Amino acid sequence: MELTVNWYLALSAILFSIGVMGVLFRSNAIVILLSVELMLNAVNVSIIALAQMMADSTGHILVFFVLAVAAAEAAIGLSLVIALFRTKPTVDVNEFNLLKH
Amino acid sequence: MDLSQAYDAMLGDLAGAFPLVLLAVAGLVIVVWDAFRNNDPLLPYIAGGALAIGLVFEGSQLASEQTTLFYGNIRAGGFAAFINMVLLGGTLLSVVLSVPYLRQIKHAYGEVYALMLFATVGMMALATGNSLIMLFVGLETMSVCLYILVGLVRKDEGSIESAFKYFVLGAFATGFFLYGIALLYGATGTVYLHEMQSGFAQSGATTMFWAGVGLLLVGFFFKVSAVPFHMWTPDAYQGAPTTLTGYMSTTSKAAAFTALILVLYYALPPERWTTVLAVVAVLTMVAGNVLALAQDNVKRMLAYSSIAHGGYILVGLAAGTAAGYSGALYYLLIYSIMNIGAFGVIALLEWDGKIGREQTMESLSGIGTQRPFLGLAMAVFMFSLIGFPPFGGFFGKVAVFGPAIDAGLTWLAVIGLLASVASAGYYLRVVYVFSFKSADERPAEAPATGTGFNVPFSSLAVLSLCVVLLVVVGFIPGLRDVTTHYFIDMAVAAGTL
Amino acid sequence: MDALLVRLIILLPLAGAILTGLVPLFMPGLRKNESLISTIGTLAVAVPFGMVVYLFLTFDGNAFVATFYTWMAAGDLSVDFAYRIDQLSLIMGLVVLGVGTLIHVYSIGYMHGDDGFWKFFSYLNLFIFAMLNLILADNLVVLFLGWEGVGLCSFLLIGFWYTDLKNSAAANKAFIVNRIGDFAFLLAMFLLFRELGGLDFDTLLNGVDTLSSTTVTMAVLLLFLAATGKSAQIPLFVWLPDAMAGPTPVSALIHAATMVTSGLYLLARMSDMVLAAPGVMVLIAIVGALTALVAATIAITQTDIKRVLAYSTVSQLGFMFMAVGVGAFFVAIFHVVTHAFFKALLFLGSGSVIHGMHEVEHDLEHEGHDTSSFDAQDMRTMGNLKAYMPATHITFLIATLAIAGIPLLSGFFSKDEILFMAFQAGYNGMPVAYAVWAVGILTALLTAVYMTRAYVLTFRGEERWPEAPSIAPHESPLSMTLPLWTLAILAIVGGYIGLPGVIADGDWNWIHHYLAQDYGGPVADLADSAGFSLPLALKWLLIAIGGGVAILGVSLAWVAYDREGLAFDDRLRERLGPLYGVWEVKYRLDEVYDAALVNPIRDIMGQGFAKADASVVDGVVNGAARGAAAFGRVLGRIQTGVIQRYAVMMVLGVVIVMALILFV
Amino acid sequence: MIQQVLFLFLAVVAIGSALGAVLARSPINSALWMVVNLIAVAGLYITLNALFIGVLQVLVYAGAIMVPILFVIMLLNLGSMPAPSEIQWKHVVAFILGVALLTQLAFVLAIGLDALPEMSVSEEAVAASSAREIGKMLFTRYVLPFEIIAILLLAATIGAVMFAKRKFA
Repeated sequence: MELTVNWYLALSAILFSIGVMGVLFRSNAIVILLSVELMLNAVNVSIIALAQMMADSTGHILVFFVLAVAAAEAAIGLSLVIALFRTKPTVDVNEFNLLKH
Repeated sequence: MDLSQAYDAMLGDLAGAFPLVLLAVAGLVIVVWDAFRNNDPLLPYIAGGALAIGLVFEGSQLASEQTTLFYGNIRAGGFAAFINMVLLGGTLLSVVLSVPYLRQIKHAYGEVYALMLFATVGMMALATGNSLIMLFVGLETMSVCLYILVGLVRKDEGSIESAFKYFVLGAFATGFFLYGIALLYGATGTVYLHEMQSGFAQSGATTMFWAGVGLLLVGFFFKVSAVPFHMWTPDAYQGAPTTLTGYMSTTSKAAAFTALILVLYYALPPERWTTVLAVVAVLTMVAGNVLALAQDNVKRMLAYSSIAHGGYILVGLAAGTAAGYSGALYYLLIYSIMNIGAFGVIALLEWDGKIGREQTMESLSGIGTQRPFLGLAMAVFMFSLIGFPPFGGFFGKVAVFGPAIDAGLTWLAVIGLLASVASAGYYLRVVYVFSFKSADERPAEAPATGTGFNVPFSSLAVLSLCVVLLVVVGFIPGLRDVTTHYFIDMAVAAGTL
Repeated sequence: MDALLVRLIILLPLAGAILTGLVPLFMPGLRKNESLISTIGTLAVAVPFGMVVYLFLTFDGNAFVATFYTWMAAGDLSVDFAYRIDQLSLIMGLVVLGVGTLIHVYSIGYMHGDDGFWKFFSYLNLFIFAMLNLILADNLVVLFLGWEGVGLCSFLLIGFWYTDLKNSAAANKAFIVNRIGDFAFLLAMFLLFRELGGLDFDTLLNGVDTLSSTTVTMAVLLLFLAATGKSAQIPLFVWLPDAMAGPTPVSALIHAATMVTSGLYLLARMSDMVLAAPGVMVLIAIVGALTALVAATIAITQTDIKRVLAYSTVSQLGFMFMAVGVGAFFVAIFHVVTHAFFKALLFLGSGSVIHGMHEVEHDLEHEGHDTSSFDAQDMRTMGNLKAYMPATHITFLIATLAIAGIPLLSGFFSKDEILFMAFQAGYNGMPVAYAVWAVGILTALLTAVYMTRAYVLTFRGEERWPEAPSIAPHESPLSMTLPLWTLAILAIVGGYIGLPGVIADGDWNWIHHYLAQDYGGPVADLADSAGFSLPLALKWLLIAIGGGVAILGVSLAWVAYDREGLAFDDRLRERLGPLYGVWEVKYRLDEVYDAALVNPIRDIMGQGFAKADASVVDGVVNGAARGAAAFGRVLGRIQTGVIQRYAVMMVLGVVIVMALILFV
Repeated sequence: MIQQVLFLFLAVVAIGSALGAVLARSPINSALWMVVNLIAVAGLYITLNALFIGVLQVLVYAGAIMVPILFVIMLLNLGSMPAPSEIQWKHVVAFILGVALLTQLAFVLAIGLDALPEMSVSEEAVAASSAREIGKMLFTRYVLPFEIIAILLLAATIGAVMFAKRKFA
């Protein structure tokens, strides 16, 4: 069986779905952050596979930017977790429901 | 490609994208200045000055032809000038309103103004971007700055919580948005909006293309808080400092909607997505209004109402015609004025950062008789939000519902009209509580409401400007036409620019 | 020159509103300067009135359009700020500005000493401005602006004394009920624009022939629905009686003489199109007749003098819709004119009475009486006021006789013309018109009865307030009685502009000739009605019946109530039994609306309802709003504040969006 | 042949470590699984001949992002979350939705990719993914987004300082 770009895309879809499930299931704020990173990472696999298929460097540029964005989001997310932890010593997102209805 | 030649060409591009560059530089100046003289009261003036200069520049570009700069990454002139004016103007008004408010709640950090400028840079990149890369980068720059601004009042747990929710869900939505970009890139072989239709026709990867469109739409729906992607909106709006709520509820929505319009207009063949947009528009209008009716908290009520207004704009987009798109742009302009004004009034009725989160409607009983100007201004904003002529909101609604009917979506426009009839219920309640009730009727257990702090002249001027604009905006001859000619030739849109 | 005059006519009231409103808002020192404010406010209406009189006198029969500027020209749509001067708009302009001027003068006395004096004049000026936009507009868009503008002013003025909770509720109710009509108006506009590509009246009315009959029917139906909202017809009339919470001059100007007739004006303006939808016209006639009857029966049982007049207004508007339904548009306008005179007079008279009764209340309080249950508007506490308020008495009597249709007074001519037209429409092959005519005759009888009842209970008999006659009301000041006398004269002679067709073969029916299309005016005329096909004897008989029932009704009620006073109400209640009961509770319409719309919603939504704010809007509107709010609260439960629930909703959204885009 | 084997191996590792990251009770274990995943994905890039991005992945992701995350976990001294005592309805709903999403994506891949050519990394592709080519593109064609990304990172830094600092003035 020939190795085609579809394999990579399928793998990417699976990783992406695992990331989505992580956000939906885990109530630990840090694990949620990790799951979001996993989603971005999964998309990168797709982009690179497609870019290599088309021999186009645009995809690589896109992935480069995604990496930068992921880093920025990680920084913001972590600092927010620290700030949250100060208001209430937990990282369980279910505990933070002051604003509702 | 010779690099030195490339850089020569870029100098010209820099001049074309002058406001973008100016804001970025002004933001950097503020950051550096703030490092040496912490929270210098001069900082907002730098921000305001840069915004005003940018506004004037874009005004001069309004009549010029639309071009692209930086290798087709971004648009300038014409269409871009219009939306940039909305963004710059909205930011300018918000900055002026924020200065006394942030001082009052003791969070007048210099960084705030730098972040607002950076967010505006992101919005402009998003609203005028012509490649998916530009859209992604702009969207993220805007979002990251807004996450920070929402959580500005760190000592209040509600504020930090709202920032965290906004951040997590925003990052989650980014994942989908990015997946959409990846699939579109794969299906068309390009990231440039104007090349997508022809790229799609060449590759023939239909399913992949439409899946990409769907995921991309999801990302946009999140940013414009369309139902069911709206859940973050009331929480984030409620927790954010009030003037910044006004800022993010208007400019960020305007930028996201404009980008969505560009994508729909240039990149997508007009089929399939009409249903999606129509369904989401209905959900958004109904849920937004119904949820607003049930609200007692003023800020939350306005948050739901802004969701509903996103629904009205989606009606214009669902029409999928030039008139619909230009109507949506026109609506964005008017919506920005109304909402900045309404949140501005609410901000002036608070005296510390926490009160906005808890202030109920009843606790503001009779405030309009104690503060006649604020009462009058609020009444104008509310009537305009209802869509009541002769205020601007009415003309905005006509501009989006009319094209929908022309495009055969009469049922959608009828639902929209009914929804805006229903919205009178909660908007009038504000007018009623503010002006028709007396201060004695405030509930005893409500947080003690003063009469707010003394209104500085600058805030008065901004609110007056908003009121005057709303009264006259519908009557300015030709204003409605400005947006229409950007979308004249639908047929040649693809491939040419 | 004329175009300049039109500009001034439109803009002067606006300038007045700004001067009396915004300036005192920012300069509180001016607020108490009543003479300055009233002078500006009144002149801002009186001067345009003079200009309209000039235009009217020099009008040469050719309609002209004064364009201010082109407002939007987006794509196909081109809308100008244009105003049209023709026979119809001149007549309406004369009425609005004439009655408006008188009511401004009246308000100087009536509102004297009120804290919101300046606001009141500002709102009144603003109202006149909006009303002028409505009646002078050359296209539906500007007309709609005026239409909404008068709604806004109505809202502001009903809720004027906002310290009283009930008033605010009434204001909200009026506003929201009217939104339903406005919504129909907008749809009609969109529809017509899509079919005809323009919204100015020339385009609309010349294009009627090119439209399919379905389109015309839809458009006219929507316009009629809009008219039922503004002109308080079934099913949207519930707001008007509640609107009486506003100050009395407002009731006279807005809720009797001008704003509520704008629905009629709209249909008369679009008369060519209305004629092209015969099915809808039958509906209009039936709705008009039913409204007239229902409101008249309710009016018999009311004890609040302003509510009697309010139901009477609804009933008279029903008469006008009957006229429209049988294609006699000019008669509808004719009745608008005469009704403006006598109904404004009645309201101003009742205002004068209330003014006097407030004086009584004040004196009683001074004497140490408990006045918490004293109601200055309740006819049961009045009686024999003719002894204390002679001018008010005489003018009120004139108005009563005029509205009752006593021959040779204005109401007789216009009402008789409506009944005649209805009968003739039946004669010309519209069977339902006979029924309409019969209902009209019955209603005319009831009108004579309830108006005489109101007059007798108020002005004759004996004093029924405590401590009479040592404490007594006094006649109102000149600024109030002067408008009364002026209107009284108009109520007597106003009918002579439309003498019935039996005289000189209709040649002396001036208003018919002036307005109707066959004679050059803008209001369409049924083609076959020009022939006056009825035999002459039958025409005289109809007039005799019309005049007869009026005289009969007045004399019966006069004798009965003069002899027995309030006790006769009880006799009526006994005699009529359950029927009277139904009238007394206003057919339980508010309750029916509650039961049909509100309660089911409430039952479904379950809990949370009781907590809702009970004071926002009452009745139907309130219920619907609360139902929706309860629904919102249910929806709001999804908003749990927990991030993961939100994320689940988002993924649900993603799945739906993807499914829609991939598989639909 | 070797390529297929390598891909399958890396794919299994990536999926396994992703599951591990999502399912691990302790956040530390989650983070470590995540590192494994990121390195496996870097390996996948290398099987695609995208060397530059592969290196970047290890440097930026596994290095610069994961280290602070581990730092924070240890700073806050987070222990394991208690195992959920019972299955909640929201988990069922979430699971169904996740599966639905995956099905849709699978559908897209199954139906939509027929038109795409088979994988064969050409010389052109290797050239296009070189550091040289990417750098050139970054500083000419995509210089504007590149500069805006710089602003984004600056803003993120300010934000991180603002939130994490104990007292901010």
